[in-house]
Amino acid sequence: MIQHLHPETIRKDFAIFNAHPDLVYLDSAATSQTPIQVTDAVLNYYESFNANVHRTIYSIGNEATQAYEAARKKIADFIGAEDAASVIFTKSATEAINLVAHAWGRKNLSAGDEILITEMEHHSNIVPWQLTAKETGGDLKYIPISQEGELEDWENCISEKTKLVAITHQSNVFGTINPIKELAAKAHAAGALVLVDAAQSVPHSKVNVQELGCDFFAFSGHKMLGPTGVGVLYGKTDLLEKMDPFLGGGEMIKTVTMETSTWNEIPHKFEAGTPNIAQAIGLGAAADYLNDIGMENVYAHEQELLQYTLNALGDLPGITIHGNPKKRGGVVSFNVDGIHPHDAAQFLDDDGIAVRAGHHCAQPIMQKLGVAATCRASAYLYNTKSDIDKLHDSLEKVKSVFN
Amino acid sequence: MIQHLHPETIRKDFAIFNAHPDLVYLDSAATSQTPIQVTDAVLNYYESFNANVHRTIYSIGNEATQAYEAARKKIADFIGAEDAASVIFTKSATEAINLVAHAWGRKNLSAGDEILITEMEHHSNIVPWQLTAKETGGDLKYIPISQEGELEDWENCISEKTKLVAITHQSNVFGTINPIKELAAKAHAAGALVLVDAAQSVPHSKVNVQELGCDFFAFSGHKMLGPTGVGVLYGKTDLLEKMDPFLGGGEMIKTVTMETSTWNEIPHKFEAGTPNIAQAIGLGAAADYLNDIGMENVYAHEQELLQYTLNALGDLPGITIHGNPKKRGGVVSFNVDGIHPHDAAQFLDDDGIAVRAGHHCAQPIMQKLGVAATCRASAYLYNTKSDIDKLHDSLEKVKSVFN
Amino acid sequence: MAGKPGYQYVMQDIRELYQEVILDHNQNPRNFGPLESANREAEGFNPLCGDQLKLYADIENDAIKDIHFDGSGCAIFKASSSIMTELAKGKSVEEADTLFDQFHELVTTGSADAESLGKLAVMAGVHQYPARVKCASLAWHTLKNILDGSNETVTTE
Amino acid sequence: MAGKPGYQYVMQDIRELYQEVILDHNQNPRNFGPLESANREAEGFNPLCGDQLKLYADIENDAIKDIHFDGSGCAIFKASSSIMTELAKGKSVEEADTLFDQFHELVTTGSADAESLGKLAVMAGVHQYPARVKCASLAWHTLKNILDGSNETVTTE
Ligand SMILES: Cc1ncc(COP(=O)(O)O)c(C=O)c1O
Ligand SMILES: Cc1ncc(COP(=O)(O)O)c(C=O)c1O
Ligand code: FES
Ligand code: FES
Repeated sequence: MIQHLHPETIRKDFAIFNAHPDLVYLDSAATSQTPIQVTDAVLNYYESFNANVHRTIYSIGNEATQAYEAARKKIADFIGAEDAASVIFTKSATEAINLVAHAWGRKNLSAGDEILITEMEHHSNIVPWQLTAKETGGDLKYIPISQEGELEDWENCISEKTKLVAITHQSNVFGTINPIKELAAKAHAAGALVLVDAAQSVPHSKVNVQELGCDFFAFSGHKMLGPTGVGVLYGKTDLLEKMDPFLGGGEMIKTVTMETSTWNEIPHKFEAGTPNIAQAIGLGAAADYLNDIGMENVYAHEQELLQYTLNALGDLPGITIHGNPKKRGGVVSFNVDGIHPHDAAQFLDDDGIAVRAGHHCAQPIMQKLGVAATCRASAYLYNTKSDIDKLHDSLEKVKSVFN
Repeated sequence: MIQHLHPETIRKDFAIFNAHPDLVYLDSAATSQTPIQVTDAVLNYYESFNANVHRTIYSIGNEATQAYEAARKKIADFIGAEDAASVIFTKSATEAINLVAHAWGRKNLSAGDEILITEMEHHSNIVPWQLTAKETGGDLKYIPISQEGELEDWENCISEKTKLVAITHQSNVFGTINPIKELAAKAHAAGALVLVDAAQSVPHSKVNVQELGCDFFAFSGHKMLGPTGVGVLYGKTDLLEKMDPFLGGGEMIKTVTMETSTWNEIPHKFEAGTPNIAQAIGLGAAADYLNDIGMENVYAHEQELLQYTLNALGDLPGITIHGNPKKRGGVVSFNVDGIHPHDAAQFLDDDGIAVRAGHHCAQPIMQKLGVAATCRASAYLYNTKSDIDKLHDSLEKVKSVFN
Repeated sequence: MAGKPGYQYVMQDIRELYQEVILDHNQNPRNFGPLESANREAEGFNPLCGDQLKLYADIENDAIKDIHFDGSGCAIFKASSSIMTELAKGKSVEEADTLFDQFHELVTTGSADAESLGKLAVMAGVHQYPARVKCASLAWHTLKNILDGSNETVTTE
Repeated sequence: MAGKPGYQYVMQDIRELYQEVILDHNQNPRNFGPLESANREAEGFNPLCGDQLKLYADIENDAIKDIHFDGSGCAIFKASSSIMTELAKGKSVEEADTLFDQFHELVTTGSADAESLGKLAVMAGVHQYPARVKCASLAWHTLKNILDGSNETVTTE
């Protein structure tokens, strides 16, 4: 049963709203706020069992190892992965995608092979493939998007030449939720692998990597109530097992001689060096927190706020909302006619409202829309309708200043 | 003026000694404990200005950006770097070394070129070069070490063929402090670059990258009282400017079109994706903390403990101490005759003493010593002579159990 | 922001940043659009927002006879560019160099010799908004390039 | 550890791990060294510590006629290997399989059917020390490989 969230109660878990009671934070698509349950989990590591993992005999080292591996299990469960070993901790979604581009892409792609991405990707899912294409002689192709912010004619973009489809689950500009399941089926039929950039979907909806049928799945901790400095790459175990490592160092080896080395089992093969222990543990706590609230409830709450936002901004003359995808998350990009987004955002800030102004690391979309930048308001479980009312009122004020 | 440290006072800053009053922590070479000044700085980010950096108009975003860039400046000052832009935040020392192996090594090395490392390297400074040598066709050579744990005949290992010398500043097994300055001068004369693995030196002594004359310099936050999940690569600015990027994504670009991208200035060119904001800020606080105490004092304190440890263990029959380098930090590796290091460490743990047992990610040293593993006791500013006394007494007990 | 974080934004008042003069120059930029008689040109680019600038100058005998700007960007950018052209026009290269230094000090430190500032004074508020310093600086750094005879595109990072 | 962290090490007593029997097997390992009559061999490796094991077995008509181990490692490893050879010797392959299952349950859950455990019971303490489970398991997993007729080196990760 979907239940109503109580953002007012939820806000009490977030110290930032104590420090800044009037803060209207509408930039969760960039980074989310952090509940005390997460900072407590992080603190608890430093205060009670601060030790390196995996190679310690002593008690606090065992605790650290157990807590770190328990976090891996929590994340595996959170995304519906069967095997905890298929979850690799990285420093960010960006690193997760680059890991695949290096450890899989550079070994498995060659001239004539196609990497298929979309026009709505974040730079983190564009630049690694531009670099990979250049190194391997492969071709980078784009699924076009419509003015509504939806994929266009993607079925016909997949061919026998396609070796990898790398696509965002949810657009950070339009909020579009892409049809990953259908796309993965079609890609697999053509013999291609599928990487999903889930940086914007995992925090805001219930996901299941097995149902989606993807091969790789990347996301960040800091956008889902977790700490900065931790991300996740999920990969199918047989793929990960076949792949060569990415970074070399401690943890990822089985044996090292002066001449050569052999690799550890997954996931450790891909976690060279001392891992981000405290951050992984914090991310596990974030998953716990979100589970307690229920991802269906988070999604429903954001859908409600989304409609409310679209109505509120639609009421204001001279506001252009970009895109109108049928299935979308709680992200709204807009411009105020005749007012540069950075000026608008500056005035909103003066009213305590944090929205993002810029290209949102998605310059190809900006080029498509013919703007240098937009404003973007993105909601999360701690936002209320009153936040949106304040956005509405403040935008009215901005317009009056510039007219 | 060198002053005496007061470890008893210092310990009050470390919550772990409150949680475990009897903990004798002698594994700081693996990871150090974390003072409240550092966890407070991290918490302060999450509680007061939790926001993404570099692209925000709003106030808490500006604060986050300023705090993050202030941390960079603190680290630059801490290692004597002239320009904050020469400091790149990575996730670990391991990633820092791999960054150079990819972004510099794979572009600048070719068949016949030599990478020179030493037999006392940590796996993090071996495996990346094995992989780079394999990719480029270059040769990996080793400076041999003596039974004392010192470099042997290094002058004659550097030749016209040498393109890079990658060497640890301080051995994590023997404690050996290597003659980087002399070695860098000789390497530069031969036209080679010098990378210093400073994971064990930066936490324990005053370093100055300009005096050392190195080109690259890598270390980790978690070994110098900082958070996990953050490391540093220092590089000479002109080198960094000439290098291609490593990871692709947000932050590191200037422009992105569907066809191609241009790169941001350093250091951002090498910091793709949302950075480890809270961890970098925490590392800045760790540098502040160490500065307040004075690195000369930290070094002097550890030298005193080192002598005390060597005497204490030397007093016990049937203990083999590995290596005897003339210049060394506070790290002592040993075996108890007839007792496996993991058994010894298990009994020490039972007395509340945390030492490391294992190969210390330095298997080539183990092969040289002809042992599978050793015990290692490593000290830091919070350790006392009483800690060493307890180690001594507990080792005596262990010996009696097994005899 | 209400309940502003204390870091260093103590005296923020957004109308210090968006003074009437600035709003006016934003609406009615002076010396806007290409300049036919230009004998020097330079470009500027702000990678943080993607905004671009083109400067056209007619410099003869070390004097700036005329100067225009073109491009799109925020109000701070437009106003700063517009005011810059007004101030630079008719000045000698040396005088313009001095203006640049004054501007630079003003936006980085927030203080400068008040007497000599004249019209520039309206830019003082920018200093309180580190994220906007680049908006205000772009035109001035591009001017500097023209004065120095450099052809590189200015990027404000 | 004094003031032990509460995580799950509540009842730790190191003498539960290092019982007299274990210290004895460590000092005087049974069935130690190569076995001339062996018709099956298998290797084990613990990457956490680098310790290695070699098992030799003489298996005829589905019965383990003789079994030896060789290698070096910690006391837990040596004792567990030594006790394993004692228990497996003379058993049928099926019986040895059952022993393996009992051992496996014992060290992962800490509990097993006490009656049928016999000598194995001394390994119960290992369960409290997750970092040492691999030491105790190596010989058993390598035995399992021999029973299954597999040639791969066992690694305990
Ligand atoms: C000498 C040396 N180099 C490199 C490293 C790797 O550091 P990290 O694991 O933090 O990447 C270590 C620490 O384990 C070390 O001791
Ligand atoms: C769709 C999408 N992909 C990838 C990323 C990159 O995430 P990170 O910066 O945490 O690596 C982001 C966030 O900025 C994003 O919105
Ligand atoms: S926002 Fe682009 S120049 Fe101001
Ligand atoms: S420590 Fe190697 S097997 Fe026990």
